[in-house]
Amino acid sequence: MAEFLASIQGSGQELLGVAWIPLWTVIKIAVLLAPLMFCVTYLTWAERRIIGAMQVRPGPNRVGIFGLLQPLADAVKLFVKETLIPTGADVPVFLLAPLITLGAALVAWAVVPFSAELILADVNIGILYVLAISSLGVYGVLVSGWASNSRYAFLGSMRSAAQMVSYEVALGFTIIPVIMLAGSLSLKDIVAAQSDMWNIIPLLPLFVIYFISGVAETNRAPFDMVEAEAELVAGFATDYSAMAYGMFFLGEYANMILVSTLGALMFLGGWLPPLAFLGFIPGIVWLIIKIGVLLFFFLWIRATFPRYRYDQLMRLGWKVFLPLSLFWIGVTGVVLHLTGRVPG
Amino acid sequence: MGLHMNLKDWLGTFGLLDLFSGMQVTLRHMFKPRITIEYPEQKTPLSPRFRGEHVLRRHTDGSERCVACKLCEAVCPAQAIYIEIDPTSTAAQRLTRVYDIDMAKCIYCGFCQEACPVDAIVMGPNFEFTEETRAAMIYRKEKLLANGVRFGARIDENLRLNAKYR
Amino acid sequence: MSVSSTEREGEGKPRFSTTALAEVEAIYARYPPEHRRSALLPILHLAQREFGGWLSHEALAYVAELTDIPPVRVGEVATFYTMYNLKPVGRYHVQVCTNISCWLCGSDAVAQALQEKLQLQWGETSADGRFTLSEVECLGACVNAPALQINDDYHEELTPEKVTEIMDRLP
Amino acid sequence: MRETPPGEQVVYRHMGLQDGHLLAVARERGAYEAARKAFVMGSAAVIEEVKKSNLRGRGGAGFPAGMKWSFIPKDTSRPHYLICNADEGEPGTCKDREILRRDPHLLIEGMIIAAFAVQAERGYIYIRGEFTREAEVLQRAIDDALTAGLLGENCLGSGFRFHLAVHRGAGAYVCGEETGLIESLEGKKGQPRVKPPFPANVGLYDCPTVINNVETLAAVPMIIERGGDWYASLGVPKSNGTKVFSVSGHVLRPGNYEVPLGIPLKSLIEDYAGGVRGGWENLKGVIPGGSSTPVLRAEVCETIAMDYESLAKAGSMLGAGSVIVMDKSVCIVRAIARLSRFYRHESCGQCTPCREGTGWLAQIMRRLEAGEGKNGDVELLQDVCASMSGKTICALGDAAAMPVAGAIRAFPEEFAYHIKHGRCMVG
Amino acid sequence: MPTLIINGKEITVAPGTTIMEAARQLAIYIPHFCYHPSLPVAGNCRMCMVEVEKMPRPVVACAMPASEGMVVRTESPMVLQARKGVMEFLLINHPLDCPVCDQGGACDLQDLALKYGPDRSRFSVDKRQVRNKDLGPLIETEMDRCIHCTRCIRFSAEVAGTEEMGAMHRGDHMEVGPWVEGPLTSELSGNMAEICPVGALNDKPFHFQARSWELTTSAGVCGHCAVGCHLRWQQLQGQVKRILADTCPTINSSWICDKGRFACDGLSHARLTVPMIRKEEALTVTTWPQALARAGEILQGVAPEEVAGLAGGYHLAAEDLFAFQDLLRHAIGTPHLDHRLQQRDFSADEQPLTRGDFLLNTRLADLPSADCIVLVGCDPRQEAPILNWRLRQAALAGARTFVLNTRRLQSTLPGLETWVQPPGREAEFLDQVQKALKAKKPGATPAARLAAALKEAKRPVILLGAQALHHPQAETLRRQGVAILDACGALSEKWNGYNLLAPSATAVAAQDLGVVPHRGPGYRPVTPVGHNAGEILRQAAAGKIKVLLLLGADPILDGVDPDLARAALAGVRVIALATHRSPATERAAVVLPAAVATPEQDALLVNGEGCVQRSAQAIPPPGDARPAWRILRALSDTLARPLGYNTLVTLRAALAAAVPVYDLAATGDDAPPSVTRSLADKFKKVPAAANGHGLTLVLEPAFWFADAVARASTTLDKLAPRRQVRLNPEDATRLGVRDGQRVRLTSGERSIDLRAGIDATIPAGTLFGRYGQGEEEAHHLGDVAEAFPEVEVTPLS
Repeated sequence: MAEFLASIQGSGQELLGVAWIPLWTVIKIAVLLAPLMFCVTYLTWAERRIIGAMQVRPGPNRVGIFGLLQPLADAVKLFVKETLIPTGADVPVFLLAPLITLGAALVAWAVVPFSAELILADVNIGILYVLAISSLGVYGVLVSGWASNSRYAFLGSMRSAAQMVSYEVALGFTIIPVIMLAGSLSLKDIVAAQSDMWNIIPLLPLFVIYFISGVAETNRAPFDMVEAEAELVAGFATDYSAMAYGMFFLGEYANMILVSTLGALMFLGGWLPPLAFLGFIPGIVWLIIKIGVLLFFFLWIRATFPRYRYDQLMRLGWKVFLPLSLFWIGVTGVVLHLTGRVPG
Repeated sequence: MGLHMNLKDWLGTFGLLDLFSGMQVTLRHMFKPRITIEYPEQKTPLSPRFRGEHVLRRHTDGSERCVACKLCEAVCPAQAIYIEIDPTSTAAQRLTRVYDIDMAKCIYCGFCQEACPVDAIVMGPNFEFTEETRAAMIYRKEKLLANGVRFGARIDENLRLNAKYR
Repeated sequence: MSVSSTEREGEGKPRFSTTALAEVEAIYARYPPEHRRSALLPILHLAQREFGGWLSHEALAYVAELTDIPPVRVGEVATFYTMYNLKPVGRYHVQVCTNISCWLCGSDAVAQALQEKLQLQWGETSADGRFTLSEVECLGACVNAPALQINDDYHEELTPEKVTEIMDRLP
Repeated sequence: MRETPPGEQVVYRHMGLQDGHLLAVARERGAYEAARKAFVMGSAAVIEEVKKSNLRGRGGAGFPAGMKWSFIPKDTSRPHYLICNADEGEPGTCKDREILRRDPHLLIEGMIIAAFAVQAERGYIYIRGEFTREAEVLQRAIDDALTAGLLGENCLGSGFRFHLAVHRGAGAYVCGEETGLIESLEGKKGQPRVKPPFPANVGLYDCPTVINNVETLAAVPMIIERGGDWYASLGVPKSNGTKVFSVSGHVLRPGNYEVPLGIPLKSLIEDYAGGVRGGWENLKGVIPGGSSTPVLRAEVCETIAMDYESLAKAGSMLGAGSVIVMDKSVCIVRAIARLSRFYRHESCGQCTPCREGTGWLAQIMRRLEAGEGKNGDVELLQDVCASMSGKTICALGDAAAMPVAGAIRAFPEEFAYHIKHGRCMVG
Repeated sequence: MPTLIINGKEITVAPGTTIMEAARQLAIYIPHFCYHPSLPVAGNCRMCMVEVEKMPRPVVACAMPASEGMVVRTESPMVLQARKGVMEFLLINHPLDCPVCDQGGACDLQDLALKYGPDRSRFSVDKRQVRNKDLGPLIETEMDRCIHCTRCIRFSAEVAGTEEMGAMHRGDHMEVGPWVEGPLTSELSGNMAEICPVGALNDKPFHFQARSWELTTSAGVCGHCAVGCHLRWQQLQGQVKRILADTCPTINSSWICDKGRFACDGLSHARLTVPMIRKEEALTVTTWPQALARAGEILQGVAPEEVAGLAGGYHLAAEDLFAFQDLLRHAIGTPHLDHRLQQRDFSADEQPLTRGDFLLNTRLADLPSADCIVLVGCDPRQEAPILNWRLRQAALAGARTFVLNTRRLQSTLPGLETWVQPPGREAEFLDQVQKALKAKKPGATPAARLAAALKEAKRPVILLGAQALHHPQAETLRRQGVAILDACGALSEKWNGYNLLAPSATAVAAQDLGVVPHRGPGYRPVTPVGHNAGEILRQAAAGKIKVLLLLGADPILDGVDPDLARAALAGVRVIALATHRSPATERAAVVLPAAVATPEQDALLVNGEGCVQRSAQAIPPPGDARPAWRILRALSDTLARPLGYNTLVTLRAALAAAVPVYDLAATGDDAPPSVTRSLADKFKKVPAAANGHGLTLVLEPAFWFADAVARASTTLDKLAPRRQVRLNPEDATRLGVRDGQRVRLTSGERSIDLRAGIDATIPAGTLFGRYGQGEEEAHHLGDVAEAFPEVEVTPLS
């Protein structure tokens, strides 16, 4: 694999010289994004089918066999629809907002390793980067709500911002023990650090907090107060239509996959096989399976639980998850100190 | 969350057992057979009392049943029915000259067929009717009588089945 | 019982004879002068006797005119009482009581004997105009049941044989 | 007339007289002497005497005659009228006919006394239309009395003015009802009037009117002659005096028998009417007071006394005293069906319950008799009877309902048998 | 004054009051069918049974008089049980055809069946079937539905007085109906359909027209005669479908006549709906501005005195009449206006008469208490049926009734004494009466008998009718009437027996508002005095009057001399404000379509007793038609002299200011109008008809065709033959005329062909014709100058 990539790189540089570097970057981005976007679109399909199944109904089954062309149809629909811009909206900002959301969701992928070698940009502070970028996503929501010049949208965006900021704190604290265990901010190292034991085992409560915070962070049910069709008529996205709305949509699903991927990397041992003798299966397959399992949980939760009340949501974030995760950081530190396994 | 929580509840909450029992339900349902009826290909059975598109019935000898008593017009809560008495009516045969139902106004409450003393206006089994203009939604007497012929057998059967409850 | 006005147009309007008119005066004399209407029933009896045992529409119209009573009131009275015949009757109006006392004492057999003898059903008049056979309610001769009345005369304690004989004896 | 066992007789006292309808014969036996006595007594005393006698109306209702007379207002300028009800129409009754054709002067004398008592100047005898011959006899008697100065401007030389006339009905049972009779007498349909006002105040020609039955009026001369106390001593308390019973049906000697009130029914049938056809054991039931009274079962007939109170207690009525005896061969359902047909025929049609109810009863009874009855028909009959009785203008509604309701009460098994088997129990 | 308790409420009532009436006073409803407040009690339906404490059986509330201490319960279980029984009996033979029954939805039986009746029938045999009876073109019968309540029978006997309905047979075969079938002779027959509690008798023209619940009902006043009955119009989609009586105790109680009830279809036939002007000899449809401009042009093209105005007799509101005289007098400036087209004797104009001289001073509600009624030239049954009913009430209560007329009346007044006088001899008779009143020994002549009756009477009434008003000696007859009553002392405040029956529904208003040449509104004299109706026509024919403004009037149809009218209309330009097409509108230069005052506009009407009544609009006028006063107001604008009001409110204010009795807000407690007393002057004998072998022609108003709406009604058309003259059977035999045969009538140079009717009420030597039925009628032979023309009758084969 590495050789193959290196050979392409080599021959490319030969052929194009300096121009190759940006081209190669674009190619890498494309190679990463294409399947990602594919996954995002089919995640919507999967969601509808799975939730349908849980509700004892078929789900989309009209477009294509098993409704497999449904995401395509949706995409076409979103593309051909008119992008409405509300009167009084701040047009540039209004149009910028979905781009921010989607952009932030995609940019984080730059540092995500798919295997020991397969990584777009192997940054040694990868996890820090991911946290930083994902924090940016809140701007898209905030800006969209403000730019729409609509009460519903504004309220929705305020809720969303508060929610995302709140849970980001808990999310951040759940990652610290992982870093403490790995002794590195590089995702590659974190995975590597789990070779004998997945982080989920010592850090199970933190995984749970991480996952729930992740659900909240991505505004998914049961924490989808942001959209809240019943009260806020789709919240911050009230005034968005067509592809602009589609971008929020894509961003949300991209974020879901991102959170799942990070979860898999940080707690489930990334591309490592569950048992050593299964090492013959490529690591990427393991990773995809683990991501898939986590995504399934996302959908499963949505199909199961009713929506939280906003004050409950905030209480959970600040009064339960934050102290709990802080407590666990302490526990982790004490354990590491006592066992003498504090990484260099 | 009070201090008097017992251990079992405490474990249940912090062990997320409640959540998992809920998720268990949804998961179980995922593997159950689907109960959806896929409408155009599959259809549900209709009750004999189903209130679909209106029909005007005729007697077996072909004469119109409606005697222009206007009770349906009077009872219609949506005021969707308009009737004019045929001025050539006699005591022996009283007929309508105009019998219009505005299907766009109709709320399918079925009062008209309840009010009808001669079982002339009946709501038939047909629910698959659409028109492209509002004008076409105003059903004239001819259309209603034609419906009566079209769904006559089913309606007779429905009335027979329902007779003992009336 | 009413007829259209055209049906009423007939020739030979009935009129009372002078003796009958005198009798009308005698009838009037029985009642206070301001209540001459009381005479309607007796005058109708008289008219029935005068006009061949029954009261035609013309006869009733005549009575109405004679007594100055609105025709509809005369019509009401004539149709109310059973003894006013609104259809022609035979020379012998045989009226058989079939009410309870007579029935207990065998009026059924008497009636059957009569019907066979006269070849008439209830309410029919024989073709020769001789007999009309009627079923009537109690004649007030219950202790001498069964009874029948032929015109104004009672015949009591009848048996099938006896009625046949009575019929035969009629002139 | 058949031979009558001896007893104190009032209205039938002179029945045996040959040509009793002739004035000469009547005067021979002392007719019009009571009237003469009455003129001497004065009208108030006459009313008092009749009140004392407790003579009750013999037409069916049994209302005390003296009381009725005293209701006539004294202080009115309107003329008063006296009417004799001789419209003997109740099936089973033919007691008055005997008086009318054999002793008309008794009636005329009674009417003179009654008219004098209530100060009536005109009297009418409303005789049923079928009684043509009786009307002729009566008319002749009146003419004779008029010629003899017993009637007219100066009755018996007393200065009292009384004109009497015969008015023939024309075949309507309902004219036996007093207001129906008045209407008929006024030349109208015999439709009974709504009461109040009662005829005592607003009667014939809207004037005060007394209406009495033939038998009641015929008893008056004797009461005046012998005194009210003597009459009251006959019979039993509350039902004083004598009564003519017309016994018809399945008895060996049907006929009119005048006996004191309170006589046991069994005695009336056995001793007077010659007994039930086939013996007392063959008795099925008796209608004690004419067609409109409820039938009595044979067991009841065993002990019942013929007076107003005893019969009322037994759920029936004395009525006009028309005893219709039925032996075991009689189908009660058929008998009642025949009566229902009669009432349907005789309903005047004026008020709703009677007009529609008599027709309906007759239809149901016909159906039952023909064996086409249905379950529930008996209850329906009872309902219809209940809806009729007491709801009509006159008593005809009650009269039509009572025999049906009474028969259902007395012979429920016959009705049940008819419905269940579609035919009669007896044959 | 017994006090009784009904359902716990105590009430004290007059002696003789029934429980039903007491309950009505307490607003407690007791269900009933046969009971009707205006009819005698029958007590036969047995629906109104109530429970009275201490009485063993339920009693009928309608017939049971209230007595002291009665405790009545109208909804106790015993009562409900009894009612349920009665309801079941009523329904067993009543057909279940409510869906096609015109009564359905407004049916007592239906309502009470719902409340008290059983929900299932236990009657399993075939229902009774009754043959339908033919009652003529006004009443539809469905005798199966009859419940024998006898309301129609009692109505016919007591109210209508024609005794046509009865109940034949007895028991459950009883059939209600007439003895002789055919059109009912009563002029009140429509009320039978209205009071029928079920659908047995129904309004025939309304048959199958609509269901009762879809009709919109509005109350108003009838404009067909001078009685002014209160009625209810029931309209559907702008068309009056049916008219019902409204209750007004002082005027019509709860009855209305057949004309008022059945003429309503005339509102939609032969109507003028668009303005028209004459262009090239033909009437052409135009717009309102153009029509008004044309009218203005015509009016301004002549001198004011060359304009004259004639108002009609019917279907005009007081507002219309007021605006009419205002326009003529003030905007145009002419004194020539009148409304009395049928009057021949205008000598009364010289007298200062006032309101009381033109009214029914006794008032309708007090007429029944009169004890001697003298009708002079009046056929109340024809002219004002409800007035006739009031007179009948008096007669039934014992009043003596007399009529002085040129023919016998087919009257419903019991004991009516009739003196038939040859035409023109009425005044002589009244003169004899006056003499007899003064004489010590009156003798035994008819006049003396009448005088004696009048002298005896405490509350005598003289009623002058149409024949007296249109008489060539009208004023003489009127004065004689006044003088006779004066001699009897019957012109006092306590009892005023002088009654003049206004010849039409607007006559009193027209007098009040000065639509006469010699007086302005409020009986104020005006100068100069203009021409009266007869004179206007003569001046028009002579060319001195050049423009004629007609307000609902047609001189050819309504006037006494159609020939003169034709000549007049030929010579002038006519501006016709009219509701219906008529000969006059055919000849008009401008036709302005007007609304019929009632029910097409909010109108004030004044009835014969001078009572000002407001009638609300029930239906919109057809097409472009407008209320006449609005047209007149618009016309005044084109003359540049606008009338001083532009809304109904300001117009009514102007009206009330001019004539105070028209102020609806006023309390109305001013003194009753008084009658002008004048000495009876010497009367002239009317010239006797030339003593040939002709017949004397007498003209009467045509009851069924008196006004435009009635003329246009097809329903009324079925009732009475048009184009008919009536003559005595003897004359008919002498002349060889059969009933219904066509005859030619000749009078001088005029002749006309008509149908002859033989009528025994016509005295020998006279011939009776009618005004107003159509153009070619008997009054074509009339002549204003010659009062009673002699007519030769020749039968045509």
